[in-house]
Parts: sequence; structure tokens; C-alpha cells
Amino acid sequence: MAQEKEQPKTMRDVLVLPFEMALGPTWTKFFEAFKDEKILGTRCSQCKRVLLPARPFCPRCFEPMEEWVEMPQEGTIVTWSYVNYTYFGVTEDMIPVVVAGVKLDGADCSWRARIRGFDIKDLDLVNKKVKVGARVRLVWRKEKKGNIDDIEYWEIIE
Amino acid sequence: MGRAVAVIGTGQTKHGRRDDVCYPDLIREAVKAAMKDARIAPQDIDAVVYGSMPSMMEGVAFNHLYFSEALRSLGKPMLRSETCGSTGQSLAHTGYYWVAGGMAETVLVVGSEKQHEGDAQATMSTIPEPFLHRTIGGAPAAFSMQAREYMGHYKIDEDKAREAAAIISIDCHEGGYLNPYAHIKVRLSKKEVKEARVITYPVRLWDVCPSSDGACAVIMAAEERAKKICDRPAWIKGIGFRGEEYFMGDSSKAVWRSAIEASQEAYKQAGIKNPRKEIDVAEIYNPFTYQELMFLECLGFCPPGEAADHVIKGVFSPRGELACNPSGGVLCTNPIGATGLIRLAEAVLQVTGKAGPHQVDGARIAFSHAMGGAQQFNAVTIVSSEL
Amino acid sequence: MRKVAIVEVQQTPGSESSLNLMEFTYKPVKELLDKVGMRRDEVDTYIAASSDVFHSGMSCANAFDFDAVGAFMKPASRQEADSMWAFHYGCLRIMSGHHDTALVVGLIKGSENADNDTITSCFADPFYLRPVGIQETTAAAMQMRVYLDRYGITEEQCARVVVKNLGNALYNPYAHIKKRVRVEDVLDSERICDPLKAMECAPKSDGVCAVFLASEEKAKKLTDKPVWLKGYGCAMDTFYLGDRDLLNTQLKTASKNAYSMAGIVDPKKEIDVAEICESYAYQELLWCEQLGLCGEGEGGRYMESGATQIEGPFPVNPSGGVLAMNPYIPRGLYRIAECALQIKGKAGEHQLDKKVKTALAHSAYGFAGQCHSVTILGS
Amino acid sequence: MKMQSGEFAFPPKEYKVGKKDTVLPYNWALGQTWIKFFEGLKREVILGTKCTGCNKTYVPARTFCPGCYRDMDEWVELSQEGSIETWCLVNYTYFNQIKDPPYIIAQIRLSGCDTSLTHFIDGFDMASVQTVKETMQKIRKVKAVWSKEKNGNIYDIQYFAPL
Repeated sequence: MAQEKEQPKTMRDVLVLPFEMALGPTWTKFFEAFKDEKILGTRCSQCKRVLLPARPFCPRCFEPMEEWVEMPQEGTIVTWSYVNYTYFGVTEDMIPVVVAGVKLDGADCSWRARIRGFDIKDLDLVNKKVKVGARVRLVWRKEKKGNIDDIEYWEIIE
Repeated sequence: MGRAVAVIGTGQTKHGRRDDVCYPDLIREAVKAAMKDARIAPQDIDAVVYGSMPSMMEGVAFNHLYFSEALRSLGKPMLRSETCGSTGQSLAHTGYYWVAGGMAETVLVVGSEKQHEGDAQATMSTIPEPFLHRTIGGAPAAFSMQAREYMGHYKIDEDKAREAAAIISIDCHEGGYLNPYAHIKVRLSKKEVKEARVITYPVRLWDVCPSSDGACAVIMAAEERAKKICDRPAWIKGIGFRGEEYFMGDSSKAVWRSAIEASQEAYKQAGIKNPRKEIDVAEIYNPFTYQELMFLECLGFCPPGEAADHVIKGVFSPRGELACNPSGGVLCTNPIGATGLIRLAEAVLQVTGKAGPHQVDGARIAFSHAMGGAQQFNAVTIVSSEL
Repeated sequence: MRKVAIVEVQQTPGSESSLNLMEFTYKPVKELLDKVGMRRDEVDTYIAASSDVFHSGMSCANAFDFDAVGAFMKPASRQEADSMWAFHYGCLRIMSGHHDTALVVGLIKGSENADNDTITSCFADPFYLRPVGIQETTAAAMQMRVYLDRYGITEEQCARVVVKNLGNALYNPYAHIKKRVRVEDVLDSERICDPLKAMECAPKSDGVCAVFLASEEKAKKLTDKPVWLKGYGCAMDTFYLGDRDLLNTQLKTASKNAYSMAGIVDPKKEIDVAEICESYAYQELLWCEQLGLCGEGEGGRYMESGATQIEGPFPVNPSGGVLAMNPYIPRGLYRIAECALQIKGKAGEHQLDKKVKTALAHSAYGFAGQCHSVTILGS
Repeated sequence: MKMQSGEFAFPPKEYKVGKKDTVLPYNWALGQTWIKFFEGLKREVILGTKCTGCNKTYVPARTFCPGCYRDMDEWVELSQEGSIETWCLVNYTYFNQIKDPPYIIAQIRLSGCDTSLTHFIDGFDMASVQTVKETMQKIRKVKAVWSKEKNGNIYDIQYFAPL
């Protein structure tokens, strides 16, 4: 491939575009509840599914989701992955990471979560502990800001 | 159902790292090749369809404006479709509707990507909504999670899945080795594949597609025109597109409904009852080997949970019952915005007998596919040598 | 080729919204479906128009938009471009006979993005036009100067466009800028990019516009006042400004094609109203010329004659146009929605007091109007 | 900023928002044509290409003719003088702006060329819009002014100055 030969001429630059996004009533309420260590989902009046994070409407029934449900903070791993590589914006100190899909008890969908609470640099240990079907529990950060980082990590329930 | 639409020419660039040309010139390379293949001139084209991944991948927004000359769109109407990874197939669908709808006789459809000009994973990390997600890992993480969800769902033994994935990798890389346009050119042993560096466990180096620069152009024409100017047209027999929720956890990615329904719609239009028997070649969007297992089932090529066994039996190998990705597939070449369209172009090459070294003998009906979004979208196009 | 009709339209008012982009998009789509009396899953196909750079920081815009657009498990696609292209694509899908109903949605929250100038500078190539500072405003200012110099168009004539359009906007509930201005106000406003003044440049707005399309048979079942697609034309120009005569745009080609498809010979006589995309005041005059509504170089006098006033013989931008409401991506659909409402006689306070049988919707984007689309609608 | 100030400003947001910068790195391939064009600028030479089909001379140099779609491999050295076709005076700020205002961007038609070059006009006082307009009206011809230090990009031409 070409990159083995000497590099043809290129021009480098880094582009920055600022954005400011409204969280809106649904996700504002969802995040404010973090401050009281609460996870809120919403239930669809038609299909009765409970979705996480809370939704303004049901993507399938297309009806507003107005019924709020407080969720248990334990769940089951439906899938997971071990991320151990860097790219622009991701530095060595940020990896490795165990990303998982966790189905909270009583939810009809799974939710992205980060598994920690043991030495995740040890892949064999990770493979022993992290399994599809394994139980996990949410661990809150001490001081909360009302954003996704209030969830420090999820720990495996032995 | 509208007018019959045929693909009368295809063109691809040499895919790989293409720092030797600026982006517009890369695109023109594919456009010229397609016009040569279709034996038509720029003035014969009524309309242009273009697409790529988020254009900020290469740092030029609305890049169809920048590529106006390269696409030879001066004075012509254009549409600019984009549906993430499935963009290439969505482009084909746009061109198809334009001709079928009777608003154009001949349409030029072009997809491209120049991944080495940007950072693909960094760009893809801007797909998730930044405040509800703390994503890391980009596409590889997302797709290896899908792989594990699939294996977990059917309780597929990890070693068996690993064996099947290795076979897919070896077959694809062999195809890529033969395909003159392919990016990755290596012949691999099972050992090399199974012991390669871990990217996002269980996915290893040779289970993952490369980042490629490349463009693909396809020229479509209405029935009469196609019959007049093309001796071996490939007729579009069926198309399908389905998408699901933005939040990945909302629906199963192991039994992937959008893939099932998109292909079923295309089969219905094409009158295909038994895909594995009736289809001769399939170009599946397989950026990750493990994912192909799930696709083989969702696309109806084998019963749920049995993909690994069939792959190990060689059912989907180049000389198997249904040859999958003889071109080397996405695993060997992935200029994302072009990738889905390359699947169609390769399907066309197969049914028109133009595939050369990786031609599947006597191919008459070929299947092409792409997926994209936050594991959301699936798109399918079926072509045949007969109207 | 099958006939295509607009059944209903739904717009959001242009004032800034505190809703999240997902909620913001969902509301008008839901309202439109309720108006038409259809469930989400009963609609055959969905086309969205949204942009990766005008999208609150999220790439692959359609991934996020998909739920709110209502397209779950439906044949769907998306235009990364002006929403008039999405409208065209929606029409094609119905013309093809594959689908009988289509819902087209254009969306943006301008209040969440950087300045339009910051973003449109990303349209420029990295080697040449970007480093020399070309974006839509600087390109427009240069186009405006040629216009003033070649034909002796006056800055006052351009300013009158702002006065007229913001005046019309006062009566349009869907307009963003609600402010009565005088010619002096415009002329005295900051010369941000001479000859362009601050008030001659469109703002950036939040907006979602949804349009419901149907085939002939279906439309007749769904509404007693279908608005028919009569003609469509679109044409691209070259990218580099230096290759073009900035006063000889592809709008001529686009409108010619739209007129011939609609069988229109004399647009001035056969069309009752036009909604055109004047992101910069002078463009309304220039586009009127290129649309063949007046001779070349006569845009200024045409304006002064009062022809384009809301009560004039050929009203242009009764909605207030883009100067009063500029949701960058949906603005093309907003033009179509306004035309449809005028034809249906449902425009409300700014409804023209004459029978509107044929309307023209125009959309343009890119440097100095690199791309033009024209849609002709009729009763 | 333009719309952030004056009549059409957005009020400060009183609802919960998330702020984020999208930061992305790029490494754009110039390709042979741009490389040769910029090498020319390094030598203080402005190169164009001529189409054998329509006989048009394009600046900056192109790989192919936008009209004829043919390859253009006939290179021509262009005059460094030209006339101003149109211009604008940028007098406001926006995020990611290329330099501090005020500055003039213009279309410059180099003698003997069929397309015009987009670049800066500079070399005189730009304090007031009025004086700039008067100066610009007097200008008949402009000439390229070269940067001392050349990096093989469009800035190797510093600006065009009145003759």
C-alpha cells in the first residue's frame, strides 16, 4: 500500500466547531433525578414498554411518553466489549474500558454502561468476571452535577 | 411499479491510501471509469446522485458543492443522500427512484470516502448524542458488542464462532487478493487470523475492515434506453430499506429486525422465495467477520443460530452454494460512503460476467447490502441479468 | 409519471425553542399525522432533510433524527442538503409507484449551532477558498457588488426588500424576526461586509417543517384541497466563484426546466405568488430577474414598482421570506409550505386577497447560489 | 458576532443546555495539480492550465476542465497583474475567522486569464468604510505582493496591492 512509500504532500489542520444543545424537559428531568441518585425511565401508554434513558415519545407507537417510572439500579449484562485502543480524542490514560449493554430490572431495553471496580487492565480477569447474563449494580459518584458522569461506573455483583 | 431500471455501467477507483490525489480527482477517477464502462459521455447524463459519510469526516461540509465539477453536475439536478454506513445503498435507491419515477432517463450515482484525510473513529464518536452517552471505542466497540450479543443470544460456543469468523476472514482476504480494486492484499493462514492482535475482544485485527480512500460510480438508465445502449445491463429487481431506534439498546441486534425486513421487502419485489437457492452471489456489508454470521441468518441465507455451522461447512465460501463477498467485501475495502455502492457495483459485475479474477461462474442473480447508523439501518438491492 | 399532491403541511414558529432537537422534531411531525388522520406506521415512506454540520454537534444526523421523524421500520432516506431536495425525493418515490404516501421533514435548531458563516466556511475547499475567507456572506457581498455596479441597482432598492419582507412577517405566525423596520434602519445598520449590511442578512432560526405527500387517488381520499406538484427544476453551478459570471446563475436553468414541466410559458402571468430564498436582501431582486419575472438589471425597478408587495400583482415572499425566518436546512420546505397554504387559502392573516391557483417555491444554497431548486405548485 | 449582536440576537438561554466542541483533525491530500500550483507560488509564479477543448485558461490550475471534463495538462504562467471584478470589505467577526477584520476579499481577473482568482486586496489604510470605498474606486489594476517566507500554500501570495 501507498503509505509504505514516502508520503505524498498533504495539508494538516484541526477544526473546532462549538455547539450548545438544549437538553429539553425530558432529559433535564432525567438528569436532575441523578442528584437524588434516582434513575427514571418512561412507560409507553400503548405498548407499555419502559425505556431508558427517559423518552419524550415512543419511537414505535409515536405517542408521548408521559408516565415516569423509577428504575431499580441493578441489572443484567446483555453484551459487552473490551476497548483497548486509542484514536484522536482518546488517550492512553482513558483505556482500557469495558463497555456493556445492561438491561435494568423492569426495563424493556438495555442501556450503555461502563464496568469497573476491579483491575480491568487484566483481560483474563475481565473475561472471568464479565459475562453475558452477569448481574451488575450502579455506583454513584460522591458529588453530583446532574449529568451522565454522576454515574461513576457499574460493578459486578459476585 | 414504475419503469424498469438497469445499471448500465460501474466504475471504481483503486481503493487504499490515496494521498496521491486530491478528493475531487479521486471522485472523477470513478466517474470516468463508469462512463467508459457504460460507453456514454457526460452530456448523456440527466441527473447526479452523490453521497458520503458525514462530510466532516474529511472536513468539507456539503461536499457535493465542492465536487460539483468532478461529478460533472454543471447545469444538472442533484440529490445528496446520506444514511451513515448504508449511504452507498441509499444512493443506489435514490438513483433507482429517480429513473423509475420517470424524471430522468440516465442517472449518475456516486459514493466516496477519503478516510485518510480525517479520523474515522473520532468522527463516528460524534454520532451518539454527547450528553446521554459516554461512548468510547467508535465502531469497533459497537460492532464487537453486537457480535457478543449475537453469540450470547444463541449460546454459540466461542471457539466455534471464532473458527467460523476465521474462515470468513480467510475467504474474504483471498477474494480481496484477487480483486484488482481491493485495498487489503494479503493471504492469511487460520493461525494468523486467530492469533492476531485484539482490537476489541473478541474482535482481532483480521476480523476488522481497513480505513480506505476510494470512490464508486454507477450509471442507471430506464428500460428503453438501457436496451438501446447497453448489451449487458443488470436489472434492479428489488430494493429494501429499514431502520430502527436511535438508542441501540431499544431493539435486539442479534435478531436484527431491520436487516430481516429490509431483505424480505427486496425478496418480495424480486419474487425470491428461497434466497440461498435462488441467489448466486451475495455482497454483504461485513466490516467485522463476526457480524457476517448474524447477517447470514437475518438475510435469510440460513436458519437462526446456524450460521457458524454453515460457514464451517463452506456453504458461503467462494465455491460454496451461495458465494458471499467474492470481492473480498468490506473486510478488505471500506471507503465508507462508497462501500454500500461498491457492494452493488460488485453484484452488477457478477451478473454481467465482468468480475474477472473473482467472477462466480454463471452468476445470474446477485444480492447487495449495507448497514449503518447507530446499528440502525439496513438496505438491500438485488440485481439480475434478466429483466 | 404519477401525479403527486401535498395533503397537509406543518411548520414550527421560528422563535428559539428550549425543546431538545428530538422533542422539537417530534411535535410537528405528530401534529401533521394527526391533521391528516394517519398513524405513523400507516405512512408508506419517510424522507428527512438534516445536516451533519447544522445539527447540534451530532454527525450522521439521520441516526438521531430517525425516531422523531417517525420512520421506525419504514422505507426511508435522508437528504444531507436543502430540504427542497428531500421534497423532490419524496415526490419521486410516489411517482415511481412504489409508495402512495410520503412524509418529508426538514429540521434544524440554529440556536444550537455556530454562526452560519462559521459553518458555511466549511463548505469551502481547504486549499484555496477557505484560507482566503470565503463563506456564504463574503461570497454574497461580492455578488451584490457586481449586481450594484453592472446594473446601477441602488442600496436603497435592496433595503426595501428587508422592509417589505419583515413587514409581511408581522402577519406570519411562523416567522422568527418580528420587527417593523424602515429603509433608513436597514441602510444605517452595521456595514458588516460592505456592501452588505447586518439587516440585509438572514438570521439563523430554529425550525422544523413537515409536508405530507400522496398519490392522486390517495390524496383525493385524504383532503378536499390537494395541492399538486406541477413542475420541478434544479441545477448546480461550478464551485469556484472565479469560474462564474455571478449574475448569470443556474437559477435560469432550474426555472426553465420547472416551467417547461409545468407547461408555463409566461411565469409573470401564469404564476400568482412566489416564495423565494433571499438569504441576503439583494438576492430577492436578482432571483426575480433570473426567474424571468422581470428583465436583467430591472430587479430594482421591479421592486420599486410595488409589483412584489403582498397586495401587488406578483407578491414575493408574503411569509416574510428567509430574511424573517432562516432555519438553514428546512427553509426550502418552509417556502413550499407557505405556497401550499396560500393555494389552500389557509395562510391566515397574510393570506393574499386574490385566488391563488399557481405558486412558485424557490430554494438556493452554496456560495452566491451555487445550487438552485424551483418547485411549481398548483390547485 | 453578526447575529449574536444587534436586533436579531438570541437571548441568554435560561434552560439546561449541554455545551460541546466538535474537534476533528484533518490531513488533506493536495494531489499533483495543487502541488505543482503551490510549488509555482514558492517560485513567485502564478500557474494556470489551458483546456485544449474550449481554449479557456483557468486559475488556479485544474486537473480537468470543468466544462469539457477533459484533462488539462497544458500549463501556462500567468500575469501577476489584473483588474478587480468585485470585492467585499469584511468588517465583523465570527468564530473560526481566518484573520482579524477589517480585510478585503476580491475576485481578481489576471490579464489573459478566463477565470478570476479569489484573494485579498491590501496595502492601504482600511480605517473607515468610506475611505476604503474611495480608494477602491480609484484602483484600476492590482499586482501580487509575495510573502517573504513561503510555505507552498495560497498565503505565499500575501495579497494584491494597487498599482
